[in-house]
Amino acid sequence: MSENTITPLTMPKWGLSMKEGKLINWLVEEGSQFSRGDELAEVETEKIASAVEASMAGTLRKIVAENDTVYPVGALLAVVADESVSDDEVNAYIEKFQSEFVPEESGDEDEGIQAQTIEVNSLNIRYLSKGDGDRVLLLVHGYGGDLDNWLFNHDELVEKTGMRVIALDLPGHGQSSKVVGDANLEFFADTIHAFLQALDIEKAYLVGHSMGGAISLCFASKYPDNVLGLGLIASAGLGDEINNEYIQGFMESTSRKQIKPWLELLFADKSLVNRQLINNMLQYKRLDGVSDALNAVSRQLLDDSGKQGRQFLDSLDTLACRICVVWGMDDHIIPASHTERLPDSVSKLVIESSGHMVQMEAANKVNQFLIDNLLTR
Amino acid sequence: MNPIPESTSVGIIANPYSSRDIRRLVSSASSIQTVERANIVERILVTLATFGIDKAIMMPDKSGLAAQLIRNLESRSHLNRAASVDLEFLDIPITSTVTDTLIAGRIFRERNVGAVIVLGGDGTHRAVARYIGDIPMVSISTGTNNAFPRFHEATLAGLALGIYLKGLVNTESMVRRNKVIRVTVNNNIEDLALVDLAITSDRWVGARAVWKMENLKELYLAFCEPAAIGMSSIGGLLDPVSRKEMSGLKVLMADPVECPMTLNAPVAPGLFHEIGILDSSRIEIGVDYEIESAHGVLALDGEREIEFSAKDEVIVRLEDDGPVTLDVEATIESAARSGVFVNHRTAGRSGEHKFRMPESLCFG
Amino acid sequence: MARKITYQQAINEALDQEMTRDESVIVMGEDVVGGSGGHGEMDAWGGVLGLTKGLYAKHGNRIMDTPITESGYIGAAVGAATCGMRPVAELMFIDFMGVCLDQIYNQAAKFRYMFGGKAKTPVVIRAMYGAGFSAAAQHSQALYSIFTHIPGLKVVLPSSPYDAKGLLIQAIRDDDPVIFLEHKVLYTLEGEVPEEPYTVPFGEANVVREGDDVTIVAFGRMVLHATGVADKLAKEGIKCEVIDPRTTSPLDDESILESIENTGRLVVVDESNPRCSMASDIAELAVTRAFEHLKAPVKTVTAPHTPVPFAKSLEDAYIPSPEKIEAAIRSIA
Amino acid sequence: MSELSKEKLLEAYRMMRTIRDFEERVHDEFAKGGIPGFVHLYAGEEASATGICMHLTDQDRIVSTHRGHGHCIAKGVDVIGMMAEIYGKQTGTCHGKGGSMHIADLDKGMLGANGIVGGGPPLICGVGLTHKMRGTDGVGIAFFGDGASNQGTTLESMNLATVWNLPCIFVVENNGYAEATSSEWAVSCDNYADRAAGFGMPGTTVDGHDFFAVYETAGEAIARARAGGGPSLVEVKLNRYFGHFEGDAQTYRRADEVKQLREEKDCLKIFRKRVVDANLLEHSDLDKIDEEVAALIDEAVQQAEAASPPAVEELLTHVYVNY
Repeated sequence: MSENTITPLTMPKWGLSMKEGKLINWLVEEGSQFSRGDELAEVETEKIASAVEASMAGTLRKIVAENDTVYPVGALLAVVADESVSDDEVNAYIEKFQSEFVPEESGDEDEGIQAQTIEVNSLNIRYLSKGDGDRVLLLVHGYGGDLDNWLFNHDELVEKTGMRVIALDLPGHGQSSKVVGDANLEFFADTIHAFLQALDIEKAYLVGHSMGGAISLCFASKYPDNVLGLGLIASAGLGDEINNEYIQGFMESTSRKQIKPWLELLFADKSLVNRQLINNMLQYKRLDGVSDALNAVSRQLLDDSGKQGRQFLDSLDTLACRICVVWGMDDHIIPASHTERLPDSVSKLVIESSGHMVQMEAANKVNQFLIDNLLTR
Repeated sequence: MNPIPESTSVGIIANPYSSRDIRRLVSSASSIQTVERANIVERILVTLATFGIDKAIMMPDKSGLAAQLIRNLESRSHLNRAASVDLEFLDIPITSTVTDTLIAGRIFRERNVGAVIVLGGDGTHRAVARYIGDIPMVSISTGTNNAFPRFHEATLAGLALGIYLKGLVNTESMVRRNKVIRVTVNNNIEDLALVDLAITSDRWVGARAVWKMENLKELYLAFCEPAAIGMSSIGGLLDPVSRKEMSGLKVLMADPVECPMTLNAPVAPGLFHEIGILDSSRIEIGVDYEIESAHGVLALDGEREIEFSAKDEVIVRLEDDGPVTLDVEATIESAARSGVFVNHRTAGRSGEHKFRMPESLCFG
Repeated sequence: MARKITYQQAINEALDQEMTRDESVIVMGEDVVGGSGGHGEMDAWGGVLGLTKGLYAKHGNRIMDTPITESGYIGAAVGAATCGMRPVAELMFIDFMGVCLDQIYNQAAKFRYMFGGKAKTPVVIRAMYGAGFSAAAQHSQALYSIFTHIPGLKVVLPSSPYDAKGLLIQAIRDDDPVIFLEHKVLYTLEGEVPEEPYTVPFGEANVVREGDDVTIVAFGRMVLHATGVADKLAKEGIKCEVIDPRTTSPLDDESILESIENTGRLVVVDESNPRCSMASDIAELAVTRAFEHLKAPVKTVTAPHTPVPFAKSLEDAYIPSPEKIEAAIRSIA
Repeated sequence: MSELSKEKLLEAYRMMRTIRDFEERVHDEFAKGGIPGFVHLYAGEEASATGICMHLTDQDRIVSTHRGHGHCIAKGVDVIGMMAEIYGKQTGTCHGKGGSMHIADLDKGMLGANGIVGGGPPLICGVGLTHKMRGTDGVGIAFFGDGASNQGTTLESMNLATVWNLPCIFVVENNGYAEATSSEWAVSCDNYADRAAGFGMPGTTVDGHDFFAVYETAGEAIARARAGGGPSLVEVKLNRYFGHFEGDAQTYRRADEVKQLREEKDCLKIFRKRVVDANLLEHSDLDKIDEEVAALIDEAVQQAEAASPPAVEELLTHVYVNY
């Protein structure tokens, strides 16, 4: 940033459906300096609460947005400018910004990139494809998740790698068909294979979270020619431990009260589990077919003793592609200790103060790690 | 038989239950509502009032007919003169069974009414006939099977009755004596039939009406007209016998496959049935015929009435001393030919009648 | 896939999907097909407002017109429900309950109890309610409190397209008799609704908006008014928590009490008349079970104790307005 | 009537006798103070429930009236449970939560006695609709009295049944009195079968003192409905022996009316005479049933008296399937 430049800090757009966000509170004071990556403010959306991180170092000259107030995407939250810029200039900038600012239309038209649906093996698969690079990265969510799990990763990965990044809803999840075949890893791997074929994609990087990691591993084993590399985030299939109570509890919960403690287990910072996140999860769980699908999948995921049923740890070396592994230190679902037995060929990162949903809680770090260790050569 | 009645009071027996039996369910037979029955009686009363007949005695009932009629008379007095007739309801216990009709018929005979108006079908006329003696019946057919009563609009029946009771014409053709079938069980005179006595293989009187033709075994017919409805149609189509002929018909029936001939007969409204005919023969007046079935039910004019078994001796006899009926058409025709209805107007005078009518025939 | 459809379309879709899923689901009501026995087209109306349009083409005689005899066909729906059918009977306007109430509150509501638990009566009675269309006193009432009073009935008041679909599917699958009330002003309201069938459970309030200062409990259409006011006041720093109970029976009293414990202030917004109403019911809840948490008197915003008037000026004054809601909040905030 | 075998005749007699003894006994026990609430007795009307319900199976459903004990028994509801229910005991058919006016047993096709005059007919349209939609040959029978015959619900239901062509039979048991008011006065057209014509269905009247007449007529109406012939109306003319409810001194009736009815019109006496005269059954066959039924009713009363009332926790159960 050159001197005398005034930069607006605006309400971010996290994901397609985000129209507005609520500024919960500022984490830095007016006039203070911050570094790149610092958390500046807490913002809550319909889907999740998260922090606005600084994309560069600077000085927070003037705070415009108030705590506990909802602002449309793109609205001015604060102004970042060097001390050399006068208050008058700052104020004039704010006035001009505000007079010209038009919130994004709330209509559906021209919303930019939309999620699409494609039929694969008689299943409707919803996916969101961004970027138009030749290289393709597929994001595979975990058990009970959906493509919104990549809210804080998707855009940035496109931006920083120039790749085409696709996130999908696995069968039984999100807004894809709630039919899960044999409900095992092979079923999901086969579906992904058919999905890529349907999109005419021969090879792709796979980044999988939790069960999505195990699915990615299974895919790599079964279709080695179609995989460029694996990013495994809090992945299943790398050890036998798993929080069986969580799986059962999540599966059986039907009300907000019941599900809340289970969802809180997913995060190091439990306050991230807001009412909207819970509601979204319940809405998903209340779709016809979801309960049966989740049941079937969990039966395949776990063995009779409540341990993980499938292991890929010993076969990692046989996979020709590059593999990197990320974990949250405070993961209460699959322990970070599973990183300890990884072969040296695998690059790994364990992030403090993050839980199972580490790609959301520490999005920047995860994104950067994936870029540095998997996606750029 | 004196064609000029001694009394000008009229008895009315309106069966409130006729045309309501099971044949509504099995063959869409017609049903005449209580309201319409009350209207029919009202139309007769209007006509009688026109003739100056001011006394009518009626069988009471507990099924709304009398109540409806009273409501009509009270509410419509501004419309017509029916209410000017003194309408008396017999003071008898109401059983809502055929007993009411039998008792009413007997009382009418005791009180020597000039005629009895009967609303009902064959079954009702049969019941009235049992105790009425020689008092003429005027029929209004409101039953299911109406082989015995001829169909007349009530107003015209009243008109004929008025002519008859007032002696406006004097001709014997107005009234007719009918044949009758009498049945005795173990030498006791049990009952009579005006049209048909049927013997069925049923065990029970049950719902009374005869509609299961496969159970029909024997028929004894006082008369059988080809254009009749009911069981007499079997005889009517096979070997017609008129009301006036001095004989009847006996028909033996069985399963059509066992019979030398069959015919399709309108045995009830809306119900044709293939009938197997074993044999048929004329029966003579005054001769005892022993029935052939060992047990079953005797159905009189379409209604199962008497259960009998092998130990019972059932004798059927056709007789010519049945009830008397008023011939409505002949009476009105005779009166018309006599000029009863015509007013001759001459200049300067209000009018001169050949017969002085008590009232104008402008009803109402 | 979720997409935006109207409240009305959401109801149609719920009926369609449930009729497809379960053969025992049947729909009956006055002109719900429209055209039976006439010389024109069948499905001429699809209900007076076209809500059930198109169901006849897909489901044939499983959607049926009835004579205008509410006792007869509501009773038939109740009777069929005891035989294992899942009838959805449309009682066009809830105001018409007067001509068939016996079949609802003495028959459907009581069978299970009277018969010692032996009966199931999974009938849904749909009806529209509410003022705002100048439909006057006999076509505008908000009579949900009357049904809420009756043990054995469940009473549902969806305030959004999402809830309308999910609650109706739940109502159809529910084994108890359900009175499902649709605010006629909401029929054109659009919202995101998943294409797939889903349920919204009964007895779970929707916290439409969170806030720590004032709890607003609002019913049906009033949820929209309350949310609008809450948004406005939020800019001034008054943080309202807006609770939509979604079902008045069962009632999610826990969510309401939790919120009152947090805010200490309660405003109830109820479009119906004030006496023996949901407003008085929720106020009673606060006073008897959260009195020690109350920091201010409970406020209710309701229609007056009058019939619904016809003239627009009067009807506008009758319906609880955002202004009245705002004033009530400000008076205790 | 040849289809009425000896077994069927015995069954009919047992059914009628059971109803009679049950009602006479309830009458006595109520007078002694053993039975709470309102009780309306069916004695005198037995041939109607019996003659009709003998044509039915468990899939066929009936709705009944205040005066429902006879219909319950004829439809196969357990007599021991019924008596316990009338006593308000846990072992009752409805666990003591319904009582005399609400005895129901859906497994037996008994959709409930009904405390609301005219409450039943709309429900039977739903029963008929279910049978029709499922393509079964089941039927629904609505029993109602001359009182309910004037209710809008009844008239609406007859209209609906015709419009939808439902397998429903509307049975009006006309005992001459709606509570204390004569049906002659209160029913504008007391020959109730007449009203059927206005609804486009056949209407027929049958003597309710004669089991055979009822059985035969009901058989045709039910067969018609099973075959898709639609609804019909059967008016059964009969008499009740006891008052509208127990405690009704029946001062609105002629002093000797009931006495005379018991002597001349009693359906059990008429039945006995018929079958014995026809040499189909012996007096001894029927006497044996009389003894067995008497013992059954004794047993029912003893068990009912001995049974426990429902526990207080039962107050809150069975309001909903789930809530």
